[in-house]
Amino acid sequence: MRLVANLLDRTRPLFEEGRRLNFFKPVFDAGDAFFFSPVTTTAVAPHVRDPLDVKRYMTTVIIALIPATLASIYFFGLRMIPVFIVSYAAGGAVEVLFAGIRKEEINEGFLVTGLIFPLVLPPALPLWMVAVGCAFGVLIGKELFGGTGRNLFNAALVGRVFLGLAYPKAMSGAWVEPGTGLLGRATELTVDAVASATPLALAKAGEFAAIPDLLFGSVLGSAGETSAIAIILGGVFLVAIGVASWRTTVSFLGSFAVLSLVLHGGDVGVVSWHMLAGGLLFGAFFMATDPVTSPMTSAGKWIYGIIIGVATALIRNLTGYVEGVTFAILLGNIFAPVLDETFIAASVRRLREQKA
Amino acid sequence: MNTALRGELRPCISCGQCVDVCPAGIMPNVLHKYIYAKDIESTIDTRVDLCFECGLCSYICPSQIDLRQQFIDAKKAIREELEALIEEVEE
Amino acid sequence: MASNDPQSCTTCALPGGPCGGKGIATLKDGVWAQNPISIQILGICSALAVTNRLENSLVMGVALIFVCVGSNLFVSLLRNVTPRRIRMIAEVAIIATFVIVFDQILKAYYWEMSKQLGPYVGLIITNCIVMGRAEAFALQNRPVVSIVDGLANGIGYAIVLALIGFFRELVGTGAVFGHVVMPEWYVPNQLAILAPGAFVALGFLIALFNALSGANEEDEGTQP
Amino acid sequence: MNKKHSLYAVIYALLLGLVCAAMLTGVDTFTADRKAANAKAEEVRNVLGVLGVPFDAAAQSAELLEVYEANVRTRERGDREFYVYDHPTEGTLNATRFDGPGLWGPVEGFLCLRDDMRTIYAITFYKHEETPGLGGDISTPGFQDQFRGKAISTPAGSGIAIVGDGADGPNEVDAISGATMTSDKVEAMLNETIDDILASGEGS
Repeated sequence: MRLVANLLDRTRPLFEEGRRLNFFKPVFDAGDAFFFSPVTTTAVAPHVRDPLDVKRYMTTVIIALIPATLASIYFFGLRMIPVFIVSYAAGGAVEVLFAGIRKEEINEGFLVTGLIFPLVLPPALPLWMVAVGCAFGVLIGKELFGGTGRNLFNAALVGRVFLGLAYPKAMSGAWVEPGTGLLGRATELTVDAVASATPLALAKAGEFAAIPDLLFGSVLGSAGETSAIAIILGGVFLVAIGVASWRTTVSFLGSFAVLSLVLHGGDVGVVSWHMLAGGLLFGAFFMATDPVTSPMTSAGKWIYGIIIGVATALIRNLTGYVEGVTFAILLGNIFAPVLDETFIAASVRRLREQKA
Repeated sequence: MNTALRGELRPCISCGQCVDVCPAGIMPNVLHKYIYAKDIESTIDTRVDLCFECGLCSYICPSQIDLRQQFIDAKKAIREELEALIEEVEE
Repeated sequence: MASNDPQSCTTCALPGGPCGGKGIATLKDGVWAQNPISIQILGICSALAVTNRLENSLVMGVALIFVCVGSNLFVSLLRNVTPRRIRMIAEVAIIATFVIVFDQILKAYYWEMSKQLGPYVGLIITNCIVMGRAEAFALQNRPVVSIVDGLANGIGYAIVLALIGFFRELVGTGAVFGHVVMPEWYVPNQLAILAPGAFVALGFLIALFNALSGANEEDEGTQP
Repeated sequence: MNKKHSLYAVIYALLLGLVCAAMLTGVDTFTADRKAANAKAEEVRNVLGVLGVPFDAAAQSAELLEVYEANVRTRERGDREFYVYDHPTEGTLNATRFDGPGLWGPVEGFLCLRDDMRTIYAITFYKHEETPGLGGDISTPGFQDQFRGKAISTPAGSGIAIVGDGADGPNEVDAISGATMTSDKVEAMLNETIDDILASGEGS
C-alpha cells in the first residue's frame, strides 16, 4: 500500500490545473478514492455521516451481483471475464471523456452499469458488440441526459435495446448451452455460440423447460438471468439492506403474476413457470430498482412497478416478442418523472395546509 | 482528497432515504432540486420553512449532499428577500 | 416586408431587381440560418420515414423542391386576388395539385422509387414546410422572390435529408447508392435503417447544426 | 366585384378548383398508360421470376409484358389460378399465389410446382414486413433455394416442414435461426396452400 500511496503522491501534481494531464484528473481521483478513504471531516453539523454513501451503495449492488456473475461464469465459461473487462473499458472510456469535458469527477455509477450490462446480454456475443453497446448505452442513455442522477433511462437497458435492434441476428444466435457437472464450463476458455430457442421462445410453442433447471439456471438465456437462485440470493440481500426498493420489486412481480393469472385462465403452474423464466427476476431486483430511473416517491414506486409488471405480461403473452422485461422497464422509466411530479404536487398541497 | 465530501457536486440519485427519515415530514430531495435550480417560488411552496435543521438528511444522504446547510442558506435568502420586499412596501 | 418598394437589386445583377434586393438573404435563410428541419424542426415526419436510403432521400428532396417552388409561385401570383377568408383552402388546393402531379409522374416514370416512397410523396400535402412557406412568405412577397424562397427551403430540406439518408444507408447497409463501400468485416447496424435509427441520426444532426451555428448559447447553466 | 363579398369567394374557389382539376386530369391522362403498364409489369415480374422465364432485369414495362404474353398462360384448377410455362428443359411449370399472416404483417408469395404437381420448382416471397435480418431473410435466395426439389406430398403425409435442427427429409427445409415465429407462420401458410392444391387436384 505504501508503494501505491507514494506513486499517487508523486504523480498528483501532474494532474493539477494547467498541467498536461489535467484532462485525466478524474481518472486520478477515482484511483485515489478507490485505494484510500477520505480523511476530511465536516466542519459543520451533523459532523458524522451514515457510512452508506454512494460508493458503498454501488459496492453493495456489486456484491449482490456476485452470485449471478459467478453463475454466468459457471454456466457459460471463462469467456465471460473478457466480456466484463470489455464492457468496463467501453463504458469507462465514455465516462472519462464526459468527466473530462464537464470537469467533474468520475461517478461510481458506471461500476454497476459495466457489470450489469454483460449480464443481460447473450453470453457468446462478439466482444466488439459488447463494447459498442455499452458505449452507446452510457452515451445516449446517461451522459447526454447530464450524467448520473439525471438520466431518464437505465443505461444498460438502452445499450441492450440498441444491440437488439442493430444486430438482431447476432443477438438471437449467441446463446451458449449451459455447462453442467461440478465445474460447469468454468474451465473452458472458448464457447460455441448456438442459435437454439430460449425457454421463453419454446414456451410459445408449448414446450416448457423443467422448473428445477430454471431455478438452478441450466437453461439458455442472457448470461446473468438464467439462475433464479443466484438472482434471488443477491436480490433479497439488496432489498434487505435498503438499496433496492422492495416496493418496486413487489409491485412489479405482483402485478405481473396477477395479470398473467388472468391471461392464462388461472393456471398457477404456468404463471409460476413464467415468474422464473427469462429476465423477469433479474429485472425486478436489479434493473427496475435503479433509484435514479425509478420514481423517488413511495406511491410513485408502487405504480411504477405495476406499469412494468403489466407491460411485461402483455408483451410476453400478446405480442410477437418472447421477452418483454427490457421494453417494460424502459417504458416504466418514461413514466417515472410524471409519477413523481403527480405525487410531489400532492405532498406539496398537504404541506401547504400544515401550519408553520 | 475530497471525493466523499464535495457536497452538491455529487448528484442526488433520488433514493428517497431523506424523505423517510425527515421528522418534519418535508421532502429534502425535492427541495434540493429546487434550490439547485434556484427556483425560490417552489422552494417556499415545498415548505423549506418547516425544516428545523436536525441534520438527519445530511447524515443519511448516500451522495453526501449537505442538505441541512443548503436549507439554512435557502431560508436565509428567502428571509432577506422578504425583508427587502417589506422595506420597499413601507417606503 | 419590402414587397411593395421595387428598389433596384444590389446583390443580383438582374435589371429591375425582380427579387427586391433580398434574393441572397432569402436563399441563405432557407438553406442555413432558418433551415426548415435542423432549425425549425418542421417536416420531420418524412425526414424520419423515407431516409433509409440515400436515393430515396434525394428523390424526396426533389419532390419537396418541386412542390415548394410551384406552390410558392402560384400562391404569390394569386396573393392579391385571393380572398383572405379562404386563403388556406386555396393554398392547400394548389399544394395538393403539385403533389399529385409529382406523384403521378413518379408512378409513370420511376415506378420502383414510387413503390419505395409509398404514401410519403402524397403526404407532402400535409408537410408543414410547404404550407408554412406559402402562408408566411409567398402570401406577402412577389413571385420571383417567392420562387427563391421555395427553392431555398426545398434545398435546405433536401440537404438535411440527403445527410441523414447517407448516414443511415452507410451505417445500416454498408452501402452508398446501393453499392457496398464498407470493407467486408463491417457488420451492418440494422438500427440505422429502422425508424429509431432515424431519430438518433436526426438528433445528432440537429446537435451538430446547433453547434456549428452557435445556437442555444443562452441556455447555458439553466439545467436543474 | 368586392373582394369581401361571399359570391366572390365562391367564384374564386370554383375557378381555382376547375384549374386544379383540369391540371390533374391532364397529368392523369398523360401518364395513365404508363402507370397501368407499370402496375401490370410489377405483377408479371414476380410471375416470370418464379417460373424461371428468362427476361432482362432492366427491361421496360412494355417489354416485360411482351415476354409474359409470349410464354405464360393461365389456367383454373379448382378455385385456384395457375400460371403455366413450358420450360425448355424443366418441363411444364405451374405457379400459384399464396398469402397469410406473418409475424408482423401479411406475407405474400408464389409457389411454383413441376409437372407432377407434387415437387416444388421454386418459391418466392415478394411481400412481407418481417424483421430485417431475421424473419426478413425469407425473401433471400438462401432461404428460398432450399425449397427446390422438395416434395409437397410424401407417402408419410402432405406438407412442408420447416425444422430448426437440420433438415434431411424430402419435405424438410431449415428454419431461419433466430426467427422461429416467422418460420412457423410461413410453414402454416404454405401448408394451407398445399392442402388446397392437393384437394383441388383430386377432382381433376
